[in-house]
Amino acid sequence: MSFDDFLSLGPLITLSAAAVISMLLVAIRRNHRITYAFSLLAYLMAMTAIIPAMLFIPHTIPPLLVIDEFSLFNTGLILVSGFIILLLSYNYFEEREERKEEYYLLLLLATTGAMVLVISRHFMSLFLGLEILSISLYGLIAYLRARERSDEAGIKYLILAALSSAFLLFGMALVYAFTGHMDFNGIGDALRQAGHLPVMVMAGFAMMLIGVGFKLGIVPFHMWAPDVYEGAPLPVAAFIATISKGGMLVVLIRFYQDIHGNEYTMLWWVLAIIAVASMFAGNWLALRQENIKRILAYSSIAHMGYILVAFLSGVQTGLEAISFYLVAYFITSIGAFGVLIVMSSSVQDAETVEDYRGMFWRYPWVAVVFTAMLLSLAGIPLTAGFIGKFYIVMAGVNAHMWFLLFMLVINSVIGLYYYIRIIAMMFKLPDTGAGSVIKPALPVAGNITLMLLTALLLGLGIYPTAMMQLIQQMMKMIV
Amino acid sequence: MQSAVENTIPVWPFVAYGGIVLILVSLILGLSYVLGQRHKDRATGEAYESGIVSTGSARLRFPSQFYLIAMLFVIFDIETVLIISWAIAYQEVGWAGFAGVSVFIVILLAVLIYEWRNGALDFGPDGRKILRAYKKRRKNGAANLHDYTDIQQQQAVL
Amino acid sequence: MNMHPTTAGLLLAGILFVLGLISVLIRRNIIFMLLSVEIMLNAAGLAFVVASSHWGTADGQVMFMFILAMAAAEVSVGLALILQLYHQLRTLDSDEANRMHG
Amino acid sequence: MTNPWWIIGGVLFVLLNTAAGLIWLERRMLALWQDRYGPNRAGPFGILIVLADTLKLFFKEDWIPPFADKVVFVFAPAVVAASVLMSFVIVPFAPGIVVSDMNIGILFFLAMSSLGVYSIVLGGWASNNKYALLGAMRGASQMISYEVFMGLALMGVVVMSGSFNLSVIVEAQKNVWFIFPQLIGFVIFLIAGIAETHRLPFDIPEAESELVAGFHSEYSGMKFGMFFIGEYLGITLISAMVVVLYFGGWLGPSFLPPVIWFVIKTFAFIMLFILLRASMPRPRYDQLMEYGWKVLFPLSLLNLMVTAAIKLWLSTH
Amino acid sequence: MILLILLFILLGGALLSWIAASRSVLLSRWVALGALLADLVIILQIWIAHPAAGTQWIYSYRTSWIPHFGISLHFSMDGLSLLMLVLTFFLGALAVLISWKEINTRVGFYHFNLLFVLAGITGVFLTMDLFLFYFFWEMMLIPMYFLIGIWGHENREYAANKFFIFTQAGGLLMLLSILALYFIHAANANVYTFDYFDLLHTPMQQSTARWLMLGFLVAFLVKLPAVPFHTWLPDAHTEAPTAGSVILAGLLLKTGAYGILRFVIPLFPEASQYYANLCMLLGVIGILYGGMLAYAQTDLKRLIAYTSVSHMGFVLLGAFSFNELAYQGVVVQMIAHGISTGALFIIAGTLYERIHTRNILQMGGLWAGVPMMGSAAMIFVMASLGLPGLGNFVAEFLILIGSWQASRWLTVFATIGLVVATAYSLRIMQKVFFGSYTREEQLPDLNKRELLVVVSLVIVILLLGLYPQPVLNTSQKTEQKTAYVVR
Repeated sequence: MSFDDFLSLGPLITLSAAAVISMLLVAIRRNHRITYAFSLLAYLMAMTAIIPAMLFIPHTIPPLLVIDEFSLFNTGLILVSGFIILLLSYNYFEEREERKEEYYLLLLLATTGAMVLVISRHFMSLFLGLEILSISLYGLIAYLRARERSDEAGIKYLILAALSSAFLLFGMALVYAFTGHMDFNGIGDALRQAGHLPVMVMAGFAMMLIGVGFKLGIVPFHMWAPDVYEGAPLPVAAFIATISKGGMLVVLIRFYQDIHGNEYTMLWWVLAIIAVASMFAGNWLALRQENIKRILAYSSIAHMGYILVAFLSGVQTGLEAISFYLVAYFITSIGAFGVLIVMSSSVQDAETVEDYRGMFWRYPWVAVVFTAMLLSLAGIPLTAGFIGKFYIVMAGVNAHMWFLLFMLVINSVIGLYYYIRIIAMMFKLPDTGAGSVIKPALPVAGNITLMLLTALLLGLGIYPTAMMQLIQQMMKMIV
Repeated sequence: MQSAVENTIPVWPFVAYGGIVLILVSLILGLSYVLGQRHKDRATGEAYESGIVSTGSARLRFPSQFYLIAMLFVIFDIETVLIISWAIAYQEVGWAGFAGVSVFIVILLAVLIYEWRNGALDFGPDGRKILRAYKKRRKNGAANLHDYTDIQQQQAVL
Repeated sequence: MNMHPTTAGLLLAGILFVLGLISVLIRRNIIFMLLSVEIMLNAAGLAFVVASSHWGTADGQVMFMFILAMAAAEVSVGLALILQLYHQLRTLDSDEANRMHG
Repeated sequence: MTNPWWIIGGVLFVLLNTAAGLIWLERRMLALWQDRYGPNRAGPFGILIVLADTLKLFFKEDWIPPFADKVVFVFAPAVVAASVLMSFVIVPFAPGIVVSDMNIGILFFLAMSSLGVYSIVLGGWASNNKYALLGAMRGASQMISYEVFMGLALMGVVVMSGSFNLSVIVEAQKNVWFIFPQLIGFVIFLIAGIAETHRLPFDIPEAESELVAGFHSEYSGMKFGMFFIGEYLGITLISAMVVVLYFGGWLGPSFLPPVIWFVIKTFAFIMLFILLRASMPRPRYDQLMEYGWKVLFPLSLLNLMVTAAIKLWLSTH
Repeated sequence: MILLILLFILLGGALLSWIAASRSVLLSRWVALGALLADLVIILQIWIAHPAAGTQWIYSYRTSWIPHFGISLHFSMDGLSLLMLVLTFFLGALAVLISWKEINTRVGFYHFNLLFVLAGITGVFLTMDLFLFYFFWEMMLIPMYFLIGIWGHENREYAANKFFIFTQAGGLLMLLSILALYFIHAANANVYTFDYFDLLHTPMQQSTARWLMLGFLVAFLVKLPAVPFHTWLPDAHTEAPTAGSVILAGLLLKTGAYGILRFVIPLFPEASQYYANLCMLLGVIGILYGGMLAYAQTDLKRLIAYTSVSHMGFVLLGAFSFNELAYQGVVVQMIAHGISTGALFIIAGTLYERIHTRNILQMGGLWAGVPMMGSAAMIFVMASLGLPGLGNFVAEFLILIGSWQASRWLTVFATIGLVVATAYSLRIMQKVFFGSYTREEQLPDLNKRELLVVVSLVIVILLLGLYPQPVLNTSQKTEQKTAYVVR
């Protein structure tokens, strides 16, 4: 391992070292504040470590890892998101759990896993990253032991994640058995030589798709999402919705690119069907939910469907659209969960729609932030979500996928309904006294974070050019 | 396929040995079944608990300590597996491999320290904890010395 | 039965995998579900080893080690969660443990 | 090359007789060290007591508790005897005198010794007896814990010799026995070996005074005999392994044939085991576990790293 | 630049009035009113300076926004935009005035939303970049949604949701069409741009053009609303607060008509002709169906809402007649309808403030108590039924003449609509103001503020009816051009 390798892997090494050190820190002295501060520091340092890593791109560490602009961009995205989630976590856990320090340790580990995912170009690193991420998530999801739903959510996630890992692995084994390669390029070349998709590789891809699909929470592997979102602590739910899915998506893109996936129509059709099903199932099921966590879960299923549409376009605009959409979606999701976190009292999560009745009249700023986030999820102008959705539709039109786009439009309209419902609830006049009983904590750090997120959201919605240029530049490298 | 097992030593002695061992064991058990006497008495079918009539189910619930040990084993034994694969090839991978394993082992040791400090490695009754609990009960006035020994015995057995 | 060893190995792995899958689907005890998943994971591992021997590379074997490690970690966390669940519900029936709906 | 059938037969014959003979030997030696007679009625020095015991066990009632899990109950003792016997497959008694000289010898040994834990857990669980279950749990945790250290300690030897093959390991000790460079490894292995065979003083799973024979409380007749034989075979195995790994196996001055050297060394260690029984008090369960995890585990890791570092340094200079 | 200022005055006023509300509610109202009056003054000055719109584009402003996509901030104003803006600011100012007493909760936020909607509408009328157009199109929805959803009547949420989802669905289809146009143009000219003028003469296959045109058309028909897409309108109008109804009927519906004139026909002339008969048929159906439904209503606001459907049917009919006369009629109809229907909603609102019901069966004989209100209502009802001398007459007359050249049968049926209009209009007067007075209490007549609002409306509608020439002059160029495109 050369010096270049070290610098290139700087963010990853920093964060994983921080996980070990924070573990020792907990062993030496159990103090919430110290661990929290240390984790913040770790994220900041990892973010700084991206700068020297930029000197060497594109840099490949054979055979497992590749650090190019795409992966660095996503590394940065993951780190920033993790940082924001961390900022939102402190107050949430302060009152809730007697042993809160391990949360940060697990969060660091999970982030590390996602970072491994985005730089991997080999089944082995993919698998390692995925499992680091998953196993930390099991702990994170069930972290609030006292809460009755948390262990159920944890076990559900665990069994299903393990099941999907098994599928993923078996699929990988089949692909490996046929091609003799585990690195993406090697597989791509081998398939190219074969000239078509043999049955075994097809089966392998199908099984891998189950594993990947589970992590992304797309139909028909989405069943875990609402339960897990509901049972998990709010910051963890935010993590699952964003970083966990984002990491997997990035590796999926890389894989698809490297094996020239768009040359195989069969794959395209399968993914297209999944995309449509995800959009419909997500939006349709969200309509009847009363729990905002579940609504967000279903909405994230639908959003993955939207992203798949861009993914399927197979044009460069599509990849740009995904990147932009991911950024917008990360900001929005974390923001939405951030509102939930801020609005939760020290003992109870503010999770039912009813909890938000008349919120605008009591906590106008938070309500405005939440409105902005929901509108961004719905893709209404002035928000980043609008530009993101626009980008996706653009990619779709570019690729002439009229049917998929039509589905997307229909679903956007269905989706509107449940976002609007929450907004309407917030703006209801508080005529009945028997509304919410939750006394929100409204921590200062959380509020500031939310403000920043909103500013970012509107900024991207009004002036997206800088971000687009960055993404476009980055995509020149990968395609 | 470049395995050494296939072309150097024959497998059949191993199989034969295993077969004979199995036959032997089953023979011994079978013989004793055939030869052993049978009788039926009043207390023949009862569990032996030092002469006291047993009460309650024998399926006891155990302290999570045992579970912890199992986990420690599972984790560290798997680590051992990884170390083993390095140990056989340490010559080939040289100092780089050594550095890698060192990092690995340092992480392992960090985990050990963490477990240690969190009391995962304290298997017996914790004297201080018992004392604290005892004092608390004394203060509440509900305790007497008998309770204290109870707790101690309970923990000492496991 | 004159089968190529690789095919036979993959077939065996496949059978194990399917057995595990069926077992996950029909079992109602969470511990058994976990066990079945482990069987599936090991089936995948076996497939890797078979593939590895077919190509004469060590990749598959390395992968198997990782699978082992991951399975171990998964079981440790899983059992801990199951203990926790049992503590709350006094049952390991997965239907009982399905309290969230929607 | 000797005919493998002779080796197989010879090994089994010798082992079974040794195990039986050890029962007598131990009782005599204990008596010696404790200033009493020991068995001295049947045959010269009471040596026929072995035969008498065996016959007795065969004719004892083959009792299976009605409340037990019957299949598992019968299965458990078979596991212990079979797994220990299988372990001897890889032990090189002399050049060429080995049932199967496989190149993963050490791994096979570790695998077989891990199997031993099943017999205890299954036996204790199937007995459906509180003492048995307690014993089984203790035994399981003790054995699996020491399994880890044992494996790690062995890695020192592997690093020294560069092979898992036991014959190669013995040959690698031509110049210097591994006891000298691997003293720490040896100590850890020995302690772990005793714990693995739950032999006194680490007989915590059966601890007569607390648990009334622990996991085999409910066992009688030949099924009990199997556990019994398993224990003595275990002693023999650990002694043989110690000799192979650290004391140069069959190596020795050429005035005696290699097999004889091997047997002499092994018996020396068997005597050590018996001496330990005679002289050491039993530690508490928690002491044993804490000692293992807090002392032996870091020590074994350290030993491995230092060994590897020195070997690497030597090979590059 | 002046165009940007128009927008910024509204946006700044929106923020300011929200902030001001924390000081004083009255200040907030004045800020909002001030912003609108300022805009009104500016736009009137522009009108005076360019009465006949000699050059086709009075003002134009263009700067790059998202160069990556070829999106620019491109605003242009021609006669049509100018007229629409005059109407916007005029009705906007009246809307602020009319909600002076009606809105007492969250006044700051109310005015913020009000001005924001107006900003969105202004943007829609000005922008010449299709992306930007979509942007503003969507932007005006949210505040409108709040206006209905927060300050509306009993069933406000249902109405607000329905409004929002209908318009959004249409909008998204339009987005698809916009993007398709964008890519087709890019494929032809190898330039990625959303600019209206660049896209104007994009050559494409007829079948493609028809699909794309439908995408636009649906969005505008929903807004207009034409008959199969009209169901959101009665709910939204009925439940909205008075000012909301005024803006909805007076302005939001006009964006649909404006979209058809500005985008659908110039961008897809052939496709428009292909669908012209269908659209005109929809227009006639709207005229008759809306009128008939209006007659059947008992809720006053709902009744007025259905008259809108009827009146907008004329717009649709005229827009697809493809001749200058009809277009002039359409423009006048847009303004006249904005004024007259807005006024009717205002009267309905003031009535509701007094007797707290919208059910016309519970009214009757109000003339005696509130003669001024009655006479005002009389004027606007007459306007609505198309009495000569009032704005609507001019409009409908022009449209019918124009459409006669295009399709005689449809024109005949549309004329029947005028009869229906007479029926429902008279029914309003009959049920509300005539008959016997059944109430105990004495009702107060219009106060000064309301009088100011009503009188200004009366003046405008009279002017429009008696001397529509300035309006016709101003928009003539645009109309000629649109008509020319199709020929």
